[in-house]
Amino acid sequence: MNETFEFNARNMATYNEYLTRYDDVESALLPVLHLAQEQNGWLPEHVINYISGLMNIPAIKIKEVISFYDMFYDVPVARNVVHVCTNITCSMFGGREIYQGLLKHFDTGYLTPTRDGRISLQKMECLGACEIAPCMRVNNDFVGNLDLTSAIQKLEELP
Amino acid sequence: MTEKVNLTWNGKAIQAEKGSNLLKAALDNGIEVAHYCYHAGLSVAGVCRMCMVEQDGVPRPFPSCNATCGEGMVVRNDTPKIKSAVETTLQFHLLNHPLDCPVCDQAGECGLQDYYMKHGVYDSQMIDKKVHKEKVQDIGKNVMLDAERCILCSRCTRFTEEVTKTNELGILNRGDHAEITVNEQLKNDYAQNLVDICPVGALTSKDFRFKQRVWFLEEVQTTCIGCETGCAVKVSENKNGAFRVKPIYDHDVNGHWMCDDGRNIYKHVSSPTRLASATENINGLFVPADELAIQATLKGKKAKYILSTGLTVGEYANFFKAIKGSKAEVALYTLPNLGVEFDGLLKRGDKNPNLRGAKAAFEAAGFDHTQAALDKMLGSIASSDAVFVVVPEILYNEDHFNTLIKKVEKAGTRIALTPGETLGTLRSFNYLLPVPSFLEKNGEILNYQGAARTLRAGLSYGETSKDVSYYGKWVNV
Amino acid sequence: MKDVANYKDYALLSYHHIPGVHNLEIFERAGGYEMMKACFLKDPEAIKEEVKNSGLRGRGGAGFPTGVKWGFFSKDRNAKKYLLCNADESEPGTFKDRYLMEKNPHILIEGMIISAWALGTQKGYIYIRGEFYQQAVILERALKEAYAKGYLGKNIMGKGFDFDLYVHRGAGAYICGEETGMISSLEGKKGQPKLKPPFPAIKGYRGLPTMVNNVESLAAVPWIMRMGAAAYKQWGTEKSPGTKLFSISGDVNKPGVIEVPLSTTLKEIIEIHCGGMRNGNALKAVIPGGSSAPVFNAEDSYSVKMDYEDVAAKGSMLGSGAIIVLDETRNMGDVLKWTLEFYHHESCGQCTPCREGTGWLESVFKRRDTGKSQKSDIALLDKTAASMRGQTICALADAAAMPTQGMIKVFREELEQYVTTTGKK
Amino acid sequence: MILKADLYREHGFLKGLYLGLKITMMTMLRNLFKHDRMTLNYPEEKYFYSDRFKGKHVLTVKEDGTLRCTSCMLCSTYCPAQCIHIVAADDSDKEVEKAPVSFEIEMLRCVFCGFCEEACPVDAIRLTNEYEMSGHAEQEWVADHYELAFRKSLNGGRGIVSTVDDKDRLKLRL
Repeated sequence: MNETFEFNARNMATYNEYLTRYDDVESALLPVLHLAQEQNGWLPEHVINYISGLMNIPAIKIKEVISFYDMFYDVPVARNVVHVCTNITCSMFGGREIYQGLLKHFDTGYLTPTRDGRISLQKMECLGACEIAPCMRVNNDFVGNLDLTSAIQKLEELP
Repeated sequence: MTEKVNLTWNGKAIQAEKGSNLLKAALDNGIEVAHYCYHAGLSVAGVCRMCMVEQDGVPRPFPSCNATCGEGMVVRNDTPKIKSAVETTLQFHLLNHPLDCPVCDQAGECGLQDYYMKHGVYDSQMIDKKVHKEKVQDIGKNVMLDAERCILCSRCTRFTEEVTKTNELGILNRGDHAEITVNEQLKNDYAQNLVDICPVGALTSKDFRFKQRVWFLEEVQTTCIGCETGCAVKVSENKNGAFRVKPIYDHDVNGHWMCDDGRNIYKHVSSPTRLASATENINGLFVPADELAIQATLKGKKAKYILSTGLTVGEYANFFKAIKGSKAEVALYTLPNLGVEFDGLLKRGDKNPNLRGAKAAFEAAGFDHTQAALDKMLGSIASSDAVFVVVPEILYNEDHFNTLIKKVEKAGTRIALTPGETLGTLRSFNYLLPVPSFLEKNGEILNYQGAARTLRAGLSYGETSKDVSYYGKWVNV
Repeated sequence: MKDVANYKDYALLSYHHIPGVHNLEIFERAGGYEMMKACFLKDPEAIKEEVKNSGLRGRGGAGFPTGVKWGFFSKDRNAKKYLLCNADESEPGTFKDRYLMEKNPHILIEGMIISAWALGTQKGYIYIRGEFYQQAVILERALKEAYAKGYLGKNIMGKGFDFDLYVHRGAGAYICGEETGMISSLEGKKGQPKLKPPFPAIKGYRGLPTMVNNVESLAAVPWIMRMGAAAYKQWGTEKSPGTKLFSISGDVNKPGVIEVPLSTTLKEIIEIHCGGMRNGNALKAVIPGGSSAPVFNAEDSYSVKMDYEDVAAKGSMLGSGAIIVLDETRNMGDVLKWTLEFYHHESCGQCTPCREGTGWLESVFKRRDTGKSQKSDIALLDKTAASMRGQTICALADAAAMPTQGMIKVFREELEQYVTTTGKK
Repeated sequence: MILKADLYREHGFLKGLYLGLKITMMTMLRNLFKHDRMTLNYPEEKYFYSDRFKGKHVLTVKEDGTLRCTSCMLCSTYCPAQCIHIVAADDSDKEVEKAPVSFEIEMLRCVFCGFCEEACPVDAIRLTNEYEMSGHAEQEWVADHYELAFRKSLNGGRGIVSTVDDKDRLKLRL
């Protein structure tokens, strides 16, 4: 697949602004990867090569970073990424049953997009919102005090 | 010289430079400290956690590879606490390690096997499912990768980052699913060093794959003749042949490394097509011949010798002594310069192993070693001449040598003294006479600095008693 | 409650009752940034001295006195130095930093400006975890406001002191909460901790001196400067002075973040501040300081005073102050299983004892799923956890081993019974 | 001297002779009809040694008929007579990875000590209870892996399957 990728004008401006924040180029890698992932949805090989060329960082180093962190995806993910917390407090209140229930309901697996490409479910560790356990992150917003039906209903509304 | 400090390790007093690496000081003084990720030629990673030591006055054990030598330190790594720590850390190393010893080339020289014998738990508690990763991957430049055997000591990633600076290897993922992998195929010229520094069988050489078990091999310490650098190497061989070449640590010339070209210098020594005895070329067929008959045909012919730059200083001296007083003409064939002048690490374009030794010997004997002298001799070859050509052992590009052979064809009798097997290119010679290869002779060659690098003889795989000087005597007969 | 900060009861949440305090004007009207301006008139060493005397201890988890830590920092003011705020907060059960930054980002910014002035750092980053996207947006806007007002950037308050402060988002890795792990992540690498020594105060981010402090520690600096170290010592005990943010979750009626003086008893926190146990169940156990703190049984939970010394005396650690309350219906085997799964997933994989150990702890404890479990697995778990401690570059191995050993020490029979009953999900 | 001299003195020559022959006749008749005698009519009747007997080697095979031997060279290392010669090569199946291209035992050098059986980590070589290995002097006395694994006497040429390894090891450990 010889698709190409490059930052659109707005992201290129943001990229240059990022460079001014740090004293060396490598430090800007994480913010740049967030930027690229927002534009492309996930980080395939050609995005890695583009960033490698842009920032003069060896491609293997970028692959290492992408595979290390939970929030960078080297597999295609859907438009809406849903993080379901399965850590101690949330599991006490049924977080894991909700996760399994959602998987069964949307008939999908870890991170694989649903057939209509709308939703990707990801099993995550503590999201830092234990007061509203069990909770979920739907596109950067916390949704708490869930049960299976309210979770499904919340995800059905997503575009 | 920096200031020396005294410290005691397990009760034994040792000396080391101030601020130098504590583990290096122990290893240099022959103290056995288990370690996987520390390598003298690389930066400190401190991830295998095998080299833990205790120091008086320091509450917690700490890895000795990340510590520096200070005056009066009392360090121990034989206390029961450290012993059990090393034992359990080794068990952690072995937890997800596959049971591959029967099919693994590293068996016999594997870091896990060695330390297991000394520090093993001997009754493993592991009955759970091991983590599986990708096995048998060919990652180019004769290197095979098996990510499952890897103990993630990161020596190879540090090597490609610091020594060759090509950043080709990396560790993906997190936790015990972390896996060594390559971005694309390996491209650097020092890839086989990865095989040497990998303490386990994760990186093995494709050229040596399943050829021989290492406990059947003995090692000969000699010098690489691949180019003028003259790296210190050891060749592993046994009666069936030579199998591989590995570098030896040498402070002045090659440090811990050697280049990939040098890895193939053993191939002609024990190859089945190596010349065994004197042979005669009867219209294209090489048939064993009797030396006396060859000497007979030389009578009355004018002898001309074209020597290669691969002989040792001793051989040149003996040769010139042998032809002393005779009317024989001698010239030197120097290999052409190949590739980049110097690649910044070890590899050099000048592929003549002993150019300086040859020039010195020629001048001492009053002969001209320049290319012009060689051309003059080639130009004046008549059918009444008998030309001896010493074939260079390592021929990187044969066509330059072939042009020499074409010019020699005008001679009456053409004799090739070949240590190797290059029978293909020697069709136009009348006689082929065997000479010993670099692995079968003791002597010295002068490398690019002019420093003497010793060659040592290992086992012999052909007629090795007759060297160039033996054939030099024929001219007076 | 008028729009005026309540400095008497709260050091950190003194502005939280004021609506819209995330806007700079409202924050300033309530008394914000006054201390920052006052501090610029003071000598930096005096500020460091004041923080040292206040006895403020690091609120991230280790509880190392902040003043002492600042003492290690290089004093050469024109050398290039960094101030990092550790807002990674991935310790399970902890959400105090998020609560603080969401409502009142400016108290953190003010605290960092004062600290930067005291330490002489020219650049600072707030390393916030990737999952806190909205909080990063709030911080970003607050920083823009501060830049607009001239509290950040070049020549602050005309003292020729430059300080640039940016937000840097992580991307979901618990290990980046560890000091050197965060520094590696900030350098654009995998968030793998660095070998210590050298410590970050001497050689940290890009090999330069770097000071890393938790959100709560930095946010407490303005109050300490305003009311003085002595006032701060009135709260808590001699060794653990001041107030602490506790994030309480689990089986309580009102989970959430509270700010109470240190060495308040846990009993009081649960019954008064959190409205008692959820639907009246009896207390079974409490995890006092986040998932890496060994668990207390019911009896210890009621007697313990929440400060560094007493919690440690009872065999646990205050850690990040994340209290998870478990009532009698909870099964400790499940809690241990989730904890081990967490550490197996979050180990960075650099050091062998932790990389393989966390994975094995989990699979040993899950042997009942494959039908091969037996009672002695608990003893094996204990031995393996013990052998992991103190062997690695960072404390994640210890953070995985301590709760395991703590759980085994307190609830051994229940775990053995849990392990031998196969098939129970 | 006469054996059983007292017998003759007691019964006289004829009776002594009769008693002697009686023993021989009784034995002959018994052997003719009762067949409990020790001797075996080789080759019709053959003696079967127990499995412990260290006779001709066999290279066991897996279920799918391929050699179990991974050519790890432990047997040739351990062999006191150094008569086992193995050449290993890459195997196309990634699971197997390494398999012998040739496995030869010089039968005349082998002392049948069974060390190779002990050394083998995967039960690839065993010593069967076969003892008939006679042959002409000039014949080729090197048994190749075809003869060692698939000779007629081994399960009709299909080879002896050793399952002690795969299923048990996988069930137990991996």
